[in-house]
Amino acid sequence: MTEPAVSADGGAPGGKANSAPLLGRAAEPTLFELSHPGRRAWSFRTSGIPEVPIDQLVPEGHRREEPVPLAEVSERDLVAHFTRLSHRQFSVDLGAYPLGSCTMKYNPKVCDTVAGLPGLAGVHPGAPASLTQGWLALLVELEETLCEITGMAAATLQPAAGAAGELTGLLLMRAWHEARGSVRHKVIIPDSAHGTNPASVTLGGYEVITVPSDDRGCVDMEALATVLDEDVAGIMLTNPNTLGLFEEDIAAIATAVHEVGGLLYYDGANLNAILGVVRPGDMGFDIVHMNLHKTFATPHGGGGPGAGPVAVSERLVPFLPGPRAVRVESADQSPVYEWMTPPQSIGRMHTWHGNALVLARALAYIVANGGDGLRQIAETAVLNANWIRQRLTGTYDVPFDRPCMHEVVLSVRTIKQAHGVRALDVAKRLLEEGFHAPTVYFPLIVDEALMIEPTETESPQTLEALAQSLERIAHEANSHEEGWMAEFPHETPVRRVDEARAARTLVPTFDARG
Amino acid sequence: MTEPAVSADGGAPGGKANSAPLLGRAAEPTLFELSHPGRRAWSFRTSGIPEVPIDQLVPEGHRREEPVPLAEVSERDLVAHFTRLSHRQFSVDLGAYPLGSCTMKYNPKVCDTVAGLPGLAGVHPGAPASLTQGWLALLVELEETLCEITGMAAATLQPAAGAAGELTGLLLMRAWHEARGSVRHKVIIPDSAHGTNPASVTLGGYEVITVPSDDRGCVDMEALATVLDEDVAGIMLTNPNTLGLFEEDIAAIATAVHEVGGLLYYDGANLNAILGVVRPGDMGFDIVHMNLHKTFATPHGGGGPGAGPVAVSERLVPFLPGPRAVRVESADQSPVYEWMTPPQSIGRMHTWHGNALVLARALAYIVANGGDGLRQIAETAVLNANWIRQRLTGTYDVPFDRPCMHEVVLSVRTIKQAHGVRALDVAKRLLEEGFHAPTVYFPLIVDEALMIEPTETESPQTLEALAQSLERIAHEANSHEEGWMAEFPHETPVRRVDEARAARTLVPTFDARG
Amino acid sequence: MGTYIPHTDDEVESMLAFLGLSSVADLFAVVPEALKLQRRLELADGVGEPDVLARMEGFADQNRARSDRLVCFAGGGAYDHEIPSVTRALAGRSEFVTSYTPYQPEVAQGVLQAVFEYQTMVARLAGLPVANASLYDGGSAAVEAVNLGVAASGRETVWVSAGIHPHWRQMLVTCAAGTGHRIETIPLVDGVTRWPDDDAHLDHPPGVLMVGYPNYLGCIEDLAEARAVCDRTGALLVVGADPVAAGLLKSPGAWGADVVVGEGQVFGTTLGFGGPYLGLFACDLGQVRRLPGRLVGETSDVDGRRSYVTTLRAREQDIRREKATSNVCTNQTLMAVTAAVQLGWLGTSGLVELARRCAQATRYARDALLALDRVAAFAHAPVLREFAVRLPIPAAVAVERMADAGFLAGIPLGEDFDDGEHGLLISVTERRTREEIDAYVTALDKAVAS
Amino acid sequence: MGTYIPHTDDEVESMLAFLGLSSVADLFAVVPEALKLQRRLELADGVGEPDVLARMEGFADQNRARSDRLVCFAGGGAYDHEIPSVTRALAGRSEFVTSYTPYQPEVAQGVLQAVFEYQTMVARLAGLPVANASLYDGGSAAVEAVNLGVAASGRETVWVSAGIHPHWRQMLVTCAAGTGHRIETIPLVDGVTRWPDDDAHLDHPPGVLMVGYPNYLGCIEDLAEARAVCDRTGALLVVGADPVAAGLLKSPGAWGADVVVGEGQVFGTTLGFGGPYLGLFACDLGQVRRLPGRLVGETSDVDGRRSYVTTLRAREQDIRREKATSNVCTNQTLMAVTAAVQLGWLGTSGLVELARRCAQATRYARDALLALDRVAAFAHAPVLREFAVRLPIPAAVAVERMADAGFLAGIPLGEDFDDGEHGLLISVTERRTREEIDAYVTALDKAVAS
Ligand SMILES: Cc1ncc(COP(=O)(O)O)c(C=O)c1O
Ligand SMILES: Cc1ncc(COP(=O)(O)O)c(C=O)c1O
Repeated sequence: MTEPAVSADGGAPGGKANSAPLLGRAAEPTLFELSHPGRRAWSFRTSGIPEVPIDQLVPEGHRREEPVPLAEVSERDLVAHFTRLSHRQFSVDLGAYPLGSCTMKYNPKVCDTVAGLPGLAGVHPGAPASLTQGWLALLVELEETLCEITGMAAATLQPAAGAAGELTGLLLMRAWHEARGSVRHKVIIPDSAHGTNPASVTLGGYEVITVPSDDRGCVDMEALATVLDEDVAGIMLTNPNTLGLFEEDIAAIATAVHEVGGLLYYDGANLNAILGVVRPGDMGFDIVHMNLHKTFATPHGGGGPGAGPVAVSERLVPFLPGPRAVRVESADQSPVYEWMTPPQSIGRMHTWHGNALVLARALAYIVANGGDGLRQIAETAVLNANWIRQRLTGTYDVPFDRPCMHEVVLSVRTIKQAHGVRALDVAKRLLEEGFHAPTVYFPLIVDEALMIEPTETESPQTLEALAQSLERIAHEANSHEEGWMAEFPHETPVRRVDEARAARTLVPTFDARG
Repeated sequence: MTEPAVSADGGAPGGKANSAPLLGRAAEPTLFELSHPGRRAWSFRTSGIPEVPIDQLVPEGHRREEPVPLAEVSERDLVAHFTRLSHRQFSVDLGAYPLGSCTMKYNPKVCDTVAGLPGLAGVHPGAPASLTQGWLALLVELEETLCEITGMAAATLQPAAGAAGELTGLLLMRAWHEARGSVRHKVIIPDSAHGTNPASVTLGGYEVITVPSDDRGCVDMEALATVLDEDVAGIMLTNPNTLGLFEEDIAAIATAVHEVGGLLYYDGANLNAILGVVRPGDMGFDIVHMNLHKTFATPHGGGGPGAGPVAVSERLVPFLPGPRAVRVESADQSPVYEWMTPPQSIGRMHTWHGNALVLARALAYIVANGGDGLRQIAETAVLNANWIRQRLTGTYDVPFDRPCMHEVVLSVRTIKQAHGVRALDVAKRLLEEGFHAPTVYFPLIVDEALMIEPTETESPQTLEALAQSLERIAHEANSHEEGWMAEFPHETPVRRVDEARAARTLVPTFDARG
Repeated sequence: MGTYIPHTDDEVESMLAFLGLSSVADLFAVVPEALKLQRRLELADGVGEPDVLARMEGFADQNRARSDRLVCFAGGGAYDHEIPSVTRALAGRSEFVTSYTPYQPEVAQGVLQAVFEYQTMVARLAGLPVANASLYDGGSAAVEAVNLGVAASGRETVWVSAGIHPHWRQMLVTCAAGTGHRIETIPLVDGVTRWPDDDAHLDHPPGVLMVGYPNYLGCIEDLAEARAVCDRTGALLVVGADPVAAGLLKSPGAWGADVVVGEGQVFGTTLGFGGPYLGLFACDLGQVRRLPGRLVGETSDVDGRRSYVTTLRAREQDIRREKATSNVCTNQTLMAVTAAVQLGWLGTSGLVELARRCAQATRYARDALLALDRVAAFAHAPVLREFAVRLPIPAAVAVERMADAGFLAGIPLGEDFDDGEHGLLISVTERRTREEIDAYVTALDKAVAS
Repeated sequence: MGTYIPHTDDEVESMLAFLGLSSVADLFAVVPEALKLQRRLELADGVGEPDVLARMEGFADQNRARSDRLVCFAGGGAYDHEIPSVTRALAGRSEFVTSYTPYQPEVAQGVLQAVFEYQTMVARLAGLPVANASLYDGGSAAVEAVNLGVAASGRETVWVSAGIHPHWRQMLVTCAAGTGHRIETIPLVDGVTRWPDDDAHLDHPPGVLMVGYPNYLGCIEDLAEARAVCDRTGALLVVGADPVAAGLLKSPGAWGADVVVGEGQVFGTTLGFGGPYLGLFACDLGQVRRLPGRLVGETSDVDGRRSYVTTLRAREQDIRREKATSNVCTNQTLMAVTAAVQLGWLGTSGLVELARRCAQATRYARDALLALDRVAAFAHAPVLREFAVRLPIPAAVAVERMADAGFLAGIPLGEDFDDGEHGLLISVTERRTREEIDAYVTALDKAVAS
């Protein structure tokens, strides 16, 4: 037979398990390299439909001459490929993932079952309300639940992630001002804010006004006063903020913003810290987005999907996107659900009704935990973060040395000054300890930041192991020559990757390879 | 807080991902080491049942004082533990698994779906036939299909694996002879037979008479003639035999055995080689077991479950175990299914109806492939094995240098003589190449055997990669000093394990640890 | 209640002691008392997994339009295509499901490589050199395409064909409230876009043209004409493409599209009541620095091993903040991985076969329906796997009646289209058999009779 | 047809060429022509996955006794216990599913460690020091226990309580045809075994006693008495234990059992029409060299790392061949892994809670049923999660009628028991609610009325 081509990485291409990490760390070929002309995995239903010649099906000129070249593999090789790829991937299910701001908590498996129920997963989104009462009821119940949790009046479930929620909120802000005949141009955000906030503000058609943080890590009230005026449409805050600190002056901020006619927007990325303890609505916020994929344990899926519902106070309800599922009473008093578009709706933020199966997961999670369970989540998340903070005080810098909420921002500054070891080095070294790294270099206002969010699902034993690893790393930084730490990791599927080269010589597809 | 105990392997116990192989090769703690008193994962349905005091429930004296100590872990740690364990395990889904005699072919995922159908998986085995018509119909269809494939008259689906099938077959043999008033004591098996064959013969109450293989790897006809007499109840053969060779004299063997009043038993472990090409019934066999987990692609599950139906010729049908599902005609002519126990049944070989969900998987696989597809499986399996044989001739010894069927037995004898490298060393070295090892040291009649069964689901590219690896290993054996190869593997989750110590100092449970 | 918190009471106490606190409430000392919720959340008590499932199954049970109860002839941007067991099994592997954005490439090569392969396949489908790692859904991809197009062309006027999904068009208008873009709808005539033919002296020449391929009514648009309008006006051509159509139709890139967007649900993602879905986005290399969302690129590690990493991060909001071209952070990676698996399963020949079977089934159903006395064509342009008919009764009524006959009959066109009240959009995928179609035709004939 | 063979025609041809053959048929030249099948197999043509599923769903649909259609009150050795999503997810991981017996421990630590943990948990449940890696099912474990007991005692007579599952007893008799063991059934009196009290001068003193705990009728046997008989006669005590009962009852080991066998389906395995199930087997260290099936032991690798490996292989048939104590090769490892996960999920407190809930539900149901005029107790010994009642009509008829009311009412005792025709064995697990039980009682009252 013709010798099969030898793949780029050496060795014959094909089903060789040369990448199962338990068997060495050779690269996994791409699906395109595993491909062989004429091979296939697909099969379809026998339809019995009489067929017409292809030229009667597709108008000449539109018909493509060559099929789109995809990979051609057997089901067996397809399975091997993606199974091996999965073995090159860290995940919550493999170990602790203290990635600050991302709330990488354990995702209960029962929610996977929920998302796979044929009566939820098999429903076409264009079917009328009369045929999808279960889904509408589910959405209404979730909306009501989220309103109770946030202290708001109503919510839209359309936004597909936090950032989409932010934009939704800003468009609501704009619509509200416009409806009152007020034209405003500025939205205030603190310098510690997540990057999506300023980006969303811009997409909302506003100018970003940044207020600095004070030395306690909170909004600088004096600086805020200087930027507050009648041109301010509102302020976007997350509380606890991205330093994991509670903005204690939130009531004063709310009053000040409301006094100039502005609205308060709550970035709910950190809602996990305050469930059942304090509610954005009670703090004075007008608009709240939630990251259901964070707080309500719907898995992050390697970067999504998420869900970013936006809840609002009474006065903003008429502007919510539509259609919204609502409960109406039927003749026989059993509830009936309908789609309703609010009178002054800003319009539509999702092709359909939002990331519905993610919403179903979140509701299942809330039902499992119940009201008190949610509060216990917040308590335990905060307990875990403070334990880590206290435990590592002295080992790493603690830029803002006060009780934190659900996450803590440490800094590698002192170690860096003494030994040249950076936050990035600590992160990479920690990978080899068997943990995912914390978020690094965020928030921007902390030098060499390590942002640790243990979440409530990690046990004290896991925290202890994490703390020991971080102590060991600090010790190593102090006891090895410069550069030693920069060699890590050694044992991961690949070692440090050349990010600069990726950007310089862009290879965004297999076809762009040199 | 109290410092958590430090685990046996160093480091704090708990959710640390210290065993995800992509992150190093530290051991995974046992579930018992991850345990913490009071932790839990379970939850049950809310039943609303009024309860009575526990001492009214369980008679004094029978009640245990202390609960059975199991592990106490959170769902999160449970998931992390078993997910990490799964990353320490090779599998067909990760790569080629040319384990001779075991037919480790790709297991189509659709069969997993079939085994999970609520209408199959959720059926109680004690429900009457009237409420389980679907299952009975499925069993009847599978039985008929297997009979067509083997050329037999009827089958029992009860045996849970090949060995259970063997015993069933021997008990059938015994019952048949007894019914004819004939008392016999001996069963003949070739020296190349799988170990279950002699063990089953013993359990069947017979004496094992071993016939040697001739220099072509087949039953030595002369030797057979010398042991054949009226005390022989039958002969057990697999064809192709465990050398992967077709017993060409099978017709003569059948005649000879039948002439002395014996029966022929077919060990179906190697049925994959002959599907649709030649049938045991047509070769003269009276009893046939099949390993559905091999030939019909139901996954091996880390060591089981399997399914070992036994098909028989007409004269043995009255002896089959019962109950058997049978089709009867109803008043309106639509088929109705019932349980029927054959008149002279040997009895029962399974608590219920056999490994039913494995049977369902097998039927799904057969339905997918169809008759011609099954033949193509055999053709391709044989093609692959011969390609490997031819390709490696010269590199390894080929003890029986003739066309093989679905597997080929090579030998490391020459290499061992020259360089001290054993079959075991080749196997261990191959692990590090990303392949599972072939079966080694079986069949017993070949020195330093490497028994390679590629199966039909491995592509030519995979065969090429496997061949290259085996060539590389032979080359290494010839070019490195003795002992070099014995150091392999290096990169697997653990390196060579001390089997002698395991047997010497038996630690069969966590509680037996020193 | 749910049992996902591992801590025992003892452990909580010793941790509090370590912190010098005496109660859990002390952890929230920083929260002003006046703001604190002085009651328990008014939510039911937590329950165990079996009760959770029973609750959720209760909702599921109330959905008559489940594809296991009604045979699906509805499309309109969400399609009932085959999802093999293998796609579910692989995309459902927990390493993919429970990881996050690959911030640490050393331990994220699995997701990164899968996304790289996805990008490659999407780019090939589009006929363009680069595709991103996913957007939320088709509609959000359309919004991003317009944002990119306006930025690239420097012109705020956007001509959107009325053949673009009505929901996408609503999203464009909604988001334009923030960006200030001018969204102008270009009408259809007999199913295809009638572009203005005198565009020489416009006050607001378009910066972007957007057209469907096939469009919402299932009709195959003439992209050569759209390209010609772009060439004339200097606009970028954004094509909202049905990626399944690429099995039979020339790629939008081959027609000169600058940006291709689409709904990727068709590749292995369940109907799921509309989400999570998958926004496809491909563009020319010249636009790559304006590409919204994440992008994975190939590179090597310090030992020279081939590796993947998210790249051109400078576009993203975590670096550029207010100057970012998009605010997308969390996207739909798992659906991208799913699509990679599904496209791997389909492969070169499977995509062709899929499109061919859809087209055959659609042709068969359309011929049979148009042969009915009471059913008329809504448009006459050639179609692929979807078409609209005009009924003698309101389409919404027909859908209700057809449900009783066991079918989800389609999507009423509604107010977005002239005479849409009587228009029904019907999609026939490769999963429909002749028997099902015949029964559907008979049932519809009956349903519209009175 | 199925598409699991990767080879293209071209590849087959070049491989044949490499072998010097001209057709695939040549591969079978060694097979005598006269033996070859001269026609195609008479089986339907292969079909794709969707058609396969449709076929199999067709069978599934014809099963009325699906637990999603009938509420399950049937037990008799197969129980409707909770199986949480987590057990399905973990035990379903493809590394466990698609590997084989851990012949190469270096790449099989996952299965080996899981089995080691399983062995530990089964041993603890049994109250004995060692457990094997699984047998086919409860019945096959009983057969192996008898084989071991006869070998250990050197006596071929086996006393089997009539309270042992009737199917197990049938298997013992069936297999005894080969081994020549003498199986003698010891009758029950009011639900519990009445052992011969004069066994001093027997012709065939027993080598093995086997008793259920609880037994088939759900009754809790007096193991102290059974042990006393063993002590008197020199027999080994084999207990067929319901492992769920260990949540509340003393372990068989504590009563002096030499071997404990049981059905492990209760730990995470679906009803599955009776298989694959899981044979539990535990024994004393003194018997370990007679232990049937596989055994995993802890050891270390060359670097001193803790490792696991199958051990004492010398017992097995691949080494000892005709002298092996058992012929078991492929066993039920995946179910053992499943049980390890499920027992990990239950944990110490969950097992107690499970048994407690079963016992409470059973008590509630039994009281309510026995309060009915037409239903009487079948036996009066204390029970745990199962009990038998005597009906005024044949139990099989009651089961048919109850199915119409939505229940799988139980297992008719049948001919294996005196007056069994009217006896119905009813099991009430922790999954049954008060509502379900109340409805069941009402329905049964009605069903037996006429
Ligand atoms: C503080 C904060 N705000 C907003 C976001 C954006 O949310 P998403 O990623 O869901 O769009 C994030 C997510 O990383 C965040 O951490
Ligand atoms: C040739 C042969 N016979 C019999 C058997 C026994 O089959 P099982 O393991 O299913 O009991 C095997 C399995 O390995 C085998 O290879």
